[in-house]
Amino acid sequence: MSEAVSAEIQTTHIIDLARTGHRLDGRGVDEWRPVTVEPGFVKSADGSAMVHIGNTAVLCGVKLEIAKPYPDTPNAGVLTTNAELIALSSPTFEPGPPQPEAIELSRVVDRSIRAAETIDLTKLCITPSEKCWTCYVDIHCLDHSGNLIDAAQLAALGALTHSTVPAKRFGVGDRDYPLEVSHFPIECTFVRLGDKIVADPTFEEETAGQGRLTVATDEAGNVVAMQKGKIGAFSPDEVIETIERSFRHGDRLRNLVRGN
Amino acid sequence: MSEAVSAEIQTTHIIDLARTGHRLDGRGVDEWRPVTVEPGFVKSADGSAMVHIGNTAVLCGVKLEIAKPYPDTPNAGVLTTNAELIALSSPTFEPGPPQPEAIELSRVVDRSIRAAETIDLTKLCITPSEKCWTCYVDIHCLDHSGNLIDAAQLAALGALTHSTVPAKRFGVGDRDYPLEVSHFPIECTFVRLGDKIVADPTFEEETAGQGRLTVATDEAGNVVAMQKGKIGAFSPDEVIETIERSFRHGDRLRNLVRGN
Amino acid sequence: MSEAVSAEIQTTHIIDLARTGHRLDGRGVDEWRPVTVEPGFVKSADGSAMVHIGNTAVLCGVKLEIAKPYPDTPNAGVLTTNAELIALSSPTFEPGPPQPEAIELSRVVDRSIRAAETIDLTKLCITPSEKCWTCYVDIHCLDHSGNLIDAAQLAALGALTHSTVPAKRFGVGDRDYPLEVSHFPIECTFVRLGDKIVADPTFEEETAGQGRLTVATDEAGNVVAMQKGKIGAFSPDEVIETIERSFRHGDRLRNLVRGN
Amino acid sequence: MGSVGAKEIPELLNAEGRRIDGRRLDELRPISMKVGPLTRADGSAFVEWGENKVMAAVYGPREVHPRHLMQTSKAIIQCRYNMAAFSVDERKRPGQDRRSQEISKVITEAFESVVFTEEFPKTSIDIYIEVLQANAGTRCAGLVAASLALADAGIPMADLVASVAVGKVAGRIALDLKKEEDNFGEADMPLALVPQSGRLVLIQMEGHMNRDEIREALDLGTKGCREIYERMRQALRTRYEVPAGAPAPEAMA
Amino acid sequence: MGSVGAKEIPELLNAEGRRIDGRRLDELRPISMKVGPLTRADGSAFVEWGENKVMAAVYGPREVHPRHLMQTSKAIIQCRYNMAAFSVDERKRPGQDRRSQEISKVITEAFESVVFTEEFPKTSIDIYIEVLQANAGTRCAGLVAASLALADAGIPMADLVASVAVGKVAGRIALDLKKEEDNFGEADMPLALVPQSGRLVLIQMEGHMNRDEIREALDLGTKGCREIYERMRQALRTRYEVPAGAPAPEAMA
Amino acid sequence: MGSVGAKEIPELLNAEGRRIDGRRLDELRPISMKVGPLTRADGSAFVEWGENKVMAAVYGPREVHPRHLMQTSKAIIQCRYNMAAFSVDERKRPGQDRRSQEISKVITEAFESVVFTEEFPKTSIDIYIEVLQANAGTRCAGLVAASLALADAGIPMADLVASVAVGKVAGRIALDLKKEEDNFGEADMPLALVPQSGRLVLIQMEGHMNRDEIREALDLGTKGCREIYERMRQALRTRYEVPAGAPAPEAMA
Repeated sequence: MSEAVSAEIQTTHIIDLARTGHRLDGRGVDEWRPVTVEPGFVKSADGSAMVHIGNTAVLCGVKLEIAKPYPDTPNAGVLTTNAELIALSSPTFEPGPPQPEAIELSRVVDRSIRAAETIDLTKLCITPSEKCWTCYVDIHCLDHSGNLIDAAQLAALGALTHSTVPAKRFGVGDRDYPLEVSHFPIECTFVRLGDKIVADPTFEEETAGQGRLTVATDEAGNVVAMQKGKIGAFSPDEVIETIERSFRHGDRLRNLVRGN
Repeated sequence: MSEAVSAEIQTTHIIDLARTGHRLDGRGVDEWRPVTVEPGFVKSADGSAMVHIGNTAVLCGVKLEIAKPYPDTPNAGVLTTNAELIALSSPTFEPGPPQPEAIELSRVVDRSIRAAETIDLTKLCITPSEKCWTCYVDIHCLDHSGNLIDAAQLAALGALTHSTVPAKRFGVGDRDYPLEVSHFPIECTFVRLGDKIVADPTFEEETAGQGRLTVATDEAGNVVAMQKGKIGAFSPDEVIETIERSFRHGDRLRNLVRGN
Repeated sequence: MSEAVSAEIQTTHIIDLARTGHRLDGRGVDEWRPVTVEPGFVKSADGSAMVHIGNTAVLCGVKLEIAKPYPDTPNAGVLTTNAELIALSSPTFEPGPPQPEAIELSRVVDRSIRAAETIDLTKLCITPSEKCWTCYVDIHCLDHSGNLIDAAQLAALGALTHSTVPAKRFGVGDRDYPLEVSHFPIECTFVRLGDKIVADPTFEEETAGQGRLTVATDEAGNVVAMQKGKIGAFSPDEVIETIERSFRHGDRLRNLVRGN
Repeated sequence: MGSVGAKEIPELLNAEGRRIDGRRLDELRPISMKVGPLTRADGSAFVEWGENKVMAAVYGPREVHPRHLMQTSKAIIQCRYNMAAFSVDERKRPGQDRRSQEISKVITEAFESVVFTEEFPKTSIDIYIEVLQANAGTRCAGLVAASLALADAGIPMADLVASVAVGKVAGRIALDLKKEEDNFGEADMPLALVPQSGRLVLIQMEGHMNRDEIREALDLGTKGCREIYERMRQALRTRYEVPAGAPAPEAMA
Repeated sequence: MGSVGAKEIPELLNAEGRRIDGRRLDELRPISMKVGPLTRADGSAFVEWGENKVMAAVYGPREVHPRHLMQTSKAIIQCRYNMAAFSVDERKRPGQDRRSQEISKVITEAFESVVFTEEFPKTSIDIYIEVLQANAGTRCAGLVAASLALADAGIPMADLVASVAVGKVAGRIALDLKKEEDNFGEADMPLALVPQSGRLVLIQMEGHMNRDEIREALDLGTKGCREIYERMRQALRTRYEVPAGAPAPEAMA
Repeated sequence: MGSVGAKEIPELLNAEGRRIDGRRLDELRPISMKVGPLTRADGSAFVEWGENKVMAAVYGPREVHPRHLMQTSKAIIQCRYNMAAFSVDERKRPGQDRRSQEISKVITEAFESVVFTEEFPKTSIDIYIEVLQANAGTRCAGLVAASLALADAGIPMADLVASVAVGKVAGRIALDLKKEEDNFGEADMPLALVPQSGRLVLIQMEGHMNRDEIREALDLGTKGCREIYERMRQALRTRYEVPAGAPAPEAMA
């Protein structure tokens, strides 16, 4: 049986299951796999977090360095998000320059953090027009077993939440101090399987999926970012329903990141 | 009938026609397709021109930005020409880094403008060794129906002729002012079809052509640039004859650009 | 007979020969091909040397330019080694970005020169934290008939040994003066052919080889760099023996470079 | 949104509820569409929308390049959204940046959701979108132009895709943001609708909107898409001089 | 070595012959190995060694990509050693630099010397090594992790490859240098050993050592590799819960 | 030409009509040609011309790489002109810049006009030109070296291609410009001639020349090419020790 044929059979099976409200791994339609957030995983970073969602594993490291502010934002620091879908994490990835999937991942994570004003960039300014902090958020996917976006976003937020500004090390302050995190956006991703929209999809469910929708919500009841991906479509009512589910999951995951 | 065979039949037909002084579209050997120059097509540019030669369409936009002069020319600004043979314009182009054809195009256009001293670069100096204007000439080919070089060069000259130096916008002057254009070189391209050398070749004629010759002439009776391209050869007498024809066409096209 | 089969037959033949202490070109196991070093080959360089080892030909050119010291070494200049395995030199090379083989070559040459402290980089500092010399060592392989590493390293050392610091030309001194070379590391490369380890391998011997070992020694009796390459293995005793042989060859080649 | 360090914020909504260019909150910018302006492409369209100028061309179904992307069961769609260097205030370096690559991806996926790709296995349908002049909403203008170019190329699809952005400006939900509204507003949400099914094939959003605002924005955006859709049908009619009201979308193939 | 311009050199060896972290000259840093932490890979291992954290994964034998690298008589091995941007003090730009490419090459050649590649013609065995946190000796840690991942993937090989660096610190030959020793020591020599044959499949060296020192370093390095080898076998036993002392390396396939 | 900001212009022509290096206006720089200096290439040549040093090598006809460039009816010619980093006053970054790519293109087309490519369908004839030391006229020196290398490789062609640049210096038409003449002269026109047919297969020009000057330049350049051609035939004779005057160009295959 060819790989394509077996994939198609699995897709049909997954969608059939979903019709009856079931999933391959026994979860309910709105149920997540176990989520863990392990801050401080990497000592060489100024902040880091290893996140597992089921088997999916994503490591994020934050590094702060001194740079010159951009001319059009002289009073602000810089936030840069980069995601690497390294070939180690999945048989489907190849070494080389970032592919569209990796670019979308980093941009969707970046968008939630930026739109929610997670970090007040003006606080990363040291001397206007002269010196500021550049905050690099590097996302390293280690095991791609589905729902990379949410794992990556959680890892990024986790790493930022536990980051230190190395002011003393760079000679611009008496002591290193914690990076101030103002808002805690949480991204939740869903895929359509037939007429059901399931949360936290596995790799197999993403492959079978007929449209993907990601919603980032903040702690104040705002939607701060959305991204529809993959082949497929959603009605406005489905979008609304998905947003409501994102608010619910968001609260729980936010507590996990903040260590509450 | 394979594509290669049909192309070969067309080539033979075009060359046979040329022997009797005829062309596929009914033009004479030295006759151009209709030429239009539409300046100011793009508002976001500091200067622009859309040029049509028959169905061939090329858009050029000029942008001026402030930079530092090169160390070896401290009293001069910088002129940079770039041509994109975007995949939108022809089934034969592919997305990706510029291919040799695009590089030759931009260099041949650039050479005519530079050699003719179209723009006096010393007038683009603001503060010697400190600040100057960089003038970007970006050529965007939209429909490649033959003779891109002449269309691109005309678009570049047209855009420069109608450009504004944004001195006020960049805070280095009280007002924006017109870019001064000192000379008006015009490039004319020909291809050999058997023993005939035809002006303003179509895409099909370029494919059938046995050598291409481009001659840039200025308003003072000088040849300022030449480029032979493609497989084929020209005798010195043919070069001389082609130059004479370029002077004639050049005068007419120059008036078109200058709006005379 | 396919190319692969004929290569395999040659490999077997070379290894069989080696067993009896013989080589295809009649040399002994520890014997080198004729070596010549021609300094000053390229006038446009600040130093250069053409090296032949048998048919293998490598040209190295040194250029010195003024730059800013790296922040972490404010009192030192910069040494940069680059090797191009240009497609001209071998049917097996292709145009394009440097391949692993070229990168290894340049790094192994660089390592010997850097580890031996051939050039005292602090003497390339002009004004601490402000101005220093960057010394570019560019290696251009012209004929790859085996043992490129040793030819390249010899060419690099030869070019450095006969280089001029263009202080007057760059306006940072009254006169140009010779670049000071403090140490003279020599790299010697061997390949395993069965139970024999032969010096100065030809291209065919490298292809047949079962492991390659390069040892750089200096004039004071130190090993300063080593690199094992290709498929194959060496026992510690073989490494020791190879080092001894490298010391012997090193002395002879060092005199050649220094013109003694 | 999040325009750190921006100096002067213009008044985006006046006392009469009019926007910076005099539009009402639910009003589109002027739009004109021309189908078939290019001769080398299999299909093409040029859209002027507010101060946007966008050209789209379609080639195919044709041989897949590079070969290894070929799919045996259907056509692949390759969309490349690109901005001309001179299309924006500050010159953009030629070539695909990360933003362009993301937009190319979501537009590709939008069209993969409507084109009958299984009719052309082992081929590629290549869509090129060139933004010649940009003023917010270029991805929507590009989607509209590409939709028309696909129809012009005779590519069979379930429906034309219509697109518009909706956002939040001075605390109010507004249709079809222009540049100042995009820069200084509170949220931007580009949408692409398949009008016959009422489903969205492109949704992106950035900024701050609460539940009610999102709901209102989805309503307004859907309505805007339907308005655009009518203009698109009109443009195709003009091109092919088909009697008004006639062509069922299925017949476009 | 050759750290031009370095300011303060720490005391690398104290009067009692103890190193900066209290180790003796012939002592390894603490090391832990976990086999099989990843689920998508065919084989994987995670190694923490001193302050290094290195993950390795193996995929294959599988189809060769790009195709033109395929060899008809054997499998090719493609190893990619990579450092995460945050793995070092000063952020490393993502992507392969020249150092990474050289290390990838020598590690590839080390494994090509032990894997029975002729058993899988026309395929590729892909090894990915990701350095997540670096503190000198990452290529050795990567080799060890990759060796375990190859065994975990069931790739047949002549033996496990063990690896450690040896160097010269404050005039003495020392095993398994940590960062300060690497930066301020006099020589560094990474080695990889095939324990059963006693041969080295990776040798690199930089610095200054005379004949006697080299000899001592090779002895100490070989001994260190054998110590690592025992830990590796233990880690594989733990993973597969095979009774201690059992598995001949040939049986690993 | 157009050397904006240049400081001191040297006297390019003295009262006696002698040029900066003592040459007359119609005089070539010293030139020497060596055929076959390289052993790995199928054909090679080394040309020293004034202060230029240029090496050329030819490989093929051989398999086409990358495959998709293969043509079923003829050989393709792939020429790569490259300057060594140290070949010019200011170090040139390694790799192909736009100038090198353009020169590679026009040289390729020059040779495609004379090589009997239809005799070797589905193959590639690869020409590599390396400029080791540059002093104006490198593309002409490269063409000459490549021509000799093609002959050395036994590639059948209609004729050897000869090449020289002609220009305008201090108001006069001059043959074979050297660097100062190129930098401070009024025009430069590299030409490549097929001597037997009297036709030009490469023409480029930049600067200012009126009708009469162009005519004079074409005459002088053609004459110069013929002089080079004789030297090329001599170099091939020396290589193959064929009696003088013998080899018809068709027999070169």
